[in-house]
Amino acid sequence: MEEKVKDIDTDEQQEYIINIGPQHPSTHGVMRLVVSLKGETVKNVEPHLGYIHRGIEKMCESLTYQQIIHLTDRMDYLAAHMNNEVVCLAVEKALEIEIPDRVKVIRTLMSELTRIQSHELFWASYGMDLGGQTCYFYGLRDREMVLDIFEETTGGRMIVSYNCPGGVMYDLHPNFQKRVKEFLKHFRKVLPEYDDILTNNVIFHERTVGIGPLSLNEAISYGITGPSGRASGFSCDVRKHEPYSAYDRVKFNEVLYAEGDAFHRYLARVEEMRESMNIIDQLIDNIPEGPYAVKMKPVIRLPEGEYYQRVETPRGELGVFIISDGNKTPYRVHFRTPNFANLSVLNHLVKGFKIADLISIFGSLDFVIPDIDR
Amino acid sequence: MRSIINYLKDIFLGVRSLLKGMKVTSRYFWSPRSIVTEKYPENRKTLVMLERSKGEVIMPHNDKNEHHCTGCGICQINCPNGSIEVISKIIDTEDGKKKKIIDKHIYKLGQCTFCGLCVKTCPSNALAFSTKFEHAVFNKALLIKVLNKPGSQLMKGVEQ
Amino acid sequence: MDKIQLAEFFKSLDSDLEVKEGKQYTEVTVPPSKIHSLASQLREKEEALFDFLDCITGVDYGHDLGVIYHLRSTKYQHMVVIKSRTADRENPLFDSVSDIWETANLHEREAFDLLGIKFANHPDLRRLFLNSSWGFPLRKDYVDNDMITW
Amino acid sequence: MLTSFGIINYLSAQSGPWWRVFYDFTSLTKNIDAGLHNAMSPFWTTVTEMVIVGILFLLFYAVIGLFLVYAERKVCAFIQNRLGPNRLGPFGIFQTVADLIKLLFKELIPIKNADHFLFNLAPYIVIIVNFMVLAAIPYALGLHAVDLNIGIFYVIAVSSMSVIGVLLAGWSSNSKYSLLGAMRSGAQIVSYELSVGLALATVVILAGSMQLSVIVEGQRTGWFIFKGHIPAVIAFVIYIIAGTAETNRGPFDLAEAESELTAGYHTEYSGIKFAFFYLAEFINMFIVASIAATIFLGGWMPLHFGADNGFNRIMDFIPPVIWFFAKTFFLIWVIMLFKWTFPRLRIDQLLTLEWKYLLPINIVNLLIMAFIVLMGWHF
Repeated sequence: MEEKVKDIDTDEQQEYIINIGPQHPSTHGVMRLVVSLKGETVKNVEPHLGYIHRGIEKMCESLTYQQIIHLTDRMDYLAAHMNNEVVCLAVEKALEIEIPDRVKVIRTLMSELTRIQSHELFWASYGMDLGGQTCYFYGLRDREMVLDIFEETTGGRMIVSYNCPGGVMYDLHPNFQKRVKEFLKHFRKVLPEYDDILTNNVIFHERTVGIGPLSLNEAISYGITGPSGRASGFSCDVRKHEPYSAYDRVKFNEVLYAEGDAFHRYLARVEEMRESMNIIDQLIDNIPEGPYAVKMKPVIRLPEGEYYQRVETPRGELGVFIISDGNKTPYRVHFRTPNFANLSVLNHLVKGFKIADLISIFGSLDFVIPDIDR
Repeated sequence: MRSIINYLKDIFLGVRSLLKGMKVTSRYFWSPRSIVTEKYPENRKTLVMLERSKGEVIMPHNDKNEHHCTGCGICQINCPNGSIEVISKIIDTEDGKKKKIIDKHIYKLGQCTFCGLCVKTCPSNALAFSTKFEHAVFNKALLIKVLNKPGSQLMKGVEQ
Repeated sequence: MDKIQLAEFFKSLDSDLEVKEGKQYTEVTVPPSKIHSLASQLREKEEALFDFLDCITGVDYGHDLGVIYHLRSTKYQHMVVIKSRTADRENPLFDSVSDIWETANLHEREAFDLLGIKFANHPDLRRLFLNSSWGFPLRKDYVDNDMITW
Repeated sequence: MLTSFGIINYLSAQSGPWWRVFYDFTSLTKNIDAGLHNAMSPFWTTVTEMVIVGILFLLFYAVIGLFLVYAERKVCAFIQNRLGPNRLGPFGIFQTVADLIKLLFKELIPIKNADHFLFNLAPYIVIIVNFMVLAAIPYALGLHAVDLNIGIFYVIAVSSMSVIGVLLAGWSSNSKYSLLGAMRSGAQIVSYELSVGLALATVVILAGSMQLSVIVEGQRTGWFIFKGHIPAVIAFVIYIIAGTAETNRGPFDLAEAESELTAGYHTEYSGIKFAFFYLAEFINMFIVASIAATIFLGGWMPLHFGADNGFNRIMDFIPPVIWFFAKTFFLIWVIMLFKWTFPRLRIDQLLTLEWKYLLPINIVNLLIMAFIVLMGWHF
């Protein structure tokens, strides 16, 4: 790598360079940020990636479409279900299969549960990044309930591998509805506590309000999607603009703010948890009867062509671009992962802020490092 | 004057928000019932795993040491990362025909990603997930398992 | 704009453009030399306003190397796919669009890292994931000598 | 053996049952002193007494340190819906002992480019400062190592020296994280020293003395937090906040800030040297809480209202030592609650809080208190 080696002694600016990462408590994974400081003020941040690059796109080229699914789990492991779903939707669209209603509703329910658990982990780890360690345990305590729901139906807690082209792997567990309702009841009770501990806390306000502001035009130019983009007023919810699964039959609000600072990126996620609960409320009692999967051929061959499919993950827009040459394995698979695009804005956001704000901004963008490295 | 009122208001609102947070944490402190820790090794006897939990792939055998596996190798084809290796052998059946049966169904647990494709695609339902999750061993070789028990046979009536 | 209007719009921009109706989106093929001018026009023109770059995909077609841009308008919610390819495998050079869409910066670095596609005028074109001695793994002729087999 | 002289004399001279000693240590210590004087020359008596007191404080330091580490882990666990240490001994009470043994056996990793003398010196400075403050605190009636007539002044002066240890640690480690942490800590402790001093000065005005024993005695008819009306309460709150900041704890743990600077000034320390810093943090917390208890909550003085009455006599039944430690541990619990509830402040916000909020309020508060004392409006 052609590193720009900066000699501290000869540099006129006398930059103080510290490495945050590869192992660091607040990078949430294996990522290295080379930070140039002046005093405590950040002058430049340069992310160094690739510590956990696994070459998923290359591996996909030698696997069948059913087998790709289990790899996508490992990209954004907090949104494993959506990662599965995007490939399935692309394949189903390419084959022009009509998916049963039951599958659509199951996928939507699972997606929203995934969104809630992902945002809960965000809430937990963001609190911990800012020094409120207790948040982490409260967040994980409630997240466990969602993971139990996942485990009961899919057999996996985080890496669910629940989708398959044409439907889902297994039918919903008989306890599913009961458990989800229990969880929603519990979560509605504890969400105000979350607000008491963090959202309304004056120290939290000091640490986040006005930190790392992002304007609408910048958000669009940098390709910031998801709650981070919507905090800047960028209406980018794929569920609204290009409804997939059962999102066209539920009512929900797209959470939009204009300020675009760390606090509103946080707030957008907390509000999205409430919206997700509303969506689940609308669907949980009317899961249509029917088959949980379409009977597919054992070997799926996509017609020659190019397919692009987007879904909304908790961190933004996830796109999959499949080029098929008619074989049973894809010719080229490219994932447009939300974190990868969101990362590009980091340097722009943190310039001129303190090193403590770097942690705050980095946390508010909610990165999952394997999603960047793929 | 207004600035002084704002200054005092800031202090009041700030302190109130802090006290609200402390109310939540101190309430949890005084309510031992809210503890969610599982005392894992102690509760092994009473621990109930969820039935679909993916612990490892097994091949269920009945009392007569019979299984469903015909040795077709579909699980091997479907496995994304080569954790399954099916070794079959040809034997002569009683009526003099050559027949392919399973010799060893090798399952590499250390490589398995628990995608569930082998269990789902098996045409004779020979494979299943068990909920056993304590797989830690000191030797990597122990993670390579042979799923069909020694001396086991194909269950009568399972289509070849 | 719907697909037909889009096709007409592209014809009006440059009559040489090869506009095709894809299965999902309008697909436009341009030579590498024209990418930057076309991109800046698409970004600026009020009636199209492709202000959001979804992703940049580098593709190895076996003999050619290509770049595929997925563009979207946040105002009109229409999408277009811009394709470009070059036969030069040794020194494939495309114009960088990172001055038009900031997000292209990382996407182009990724394409450079994994496929060896170079982008002219890119502010900081370095390997992103791998070190400089590594080959370009997403090329079809890539041979991994250090592959670990179980 | 020589000490037993005093105890025997004392016990034989005592009229009441043996446990009366927990209510008044004065005659016990006097008797020991007299016994030693009988046995040896005044010089050796002083030396022996210093050794005895030193050993007692070392033991006290270790026990309190270990207990506080355990208590913090349990408190934070209960706050976070966890069980906390529960493996070693009943309720895991031996966990910290095991931790200590582990830390004792761990390798002291030498840092190649560190300034070795200062690097090794830093933990001791922190520890010594701790001991110097502990000496001045009255634990019970007569249980008091030195009763200086400028007690509060001494406590403030000595406790602010611990910043030297932290700065040395950060500087000599030759690590970027450590240096940032140490510089933060320096700015923080120097600023908050002011608030601590002024908050204590508020009570000094009320008590009319700096001597800690006199201050405690002055609370016989009621604790200063009740006697001094609202100004005393404000001073108490400010003292707790500033004290928490001075111990580098709670929402003010910028010097460590594990999500930013991994471990701050003690990033490069290992083994028992790290344990010194770790223990010193907890002892600092004990010191802050015990001074707050002494100054505002009456120290070892039981809860009294007004002159002699039935309620006061019931309260007197609880020995002063228990009163002292109960108050101290309650305040420690509050400080722990701070730490496990609040997010961390940023360095500039930390200084803003001090210079724009705590200090002005404190000065106004001091004036009001002086006025109240002048007019004789306090109880």
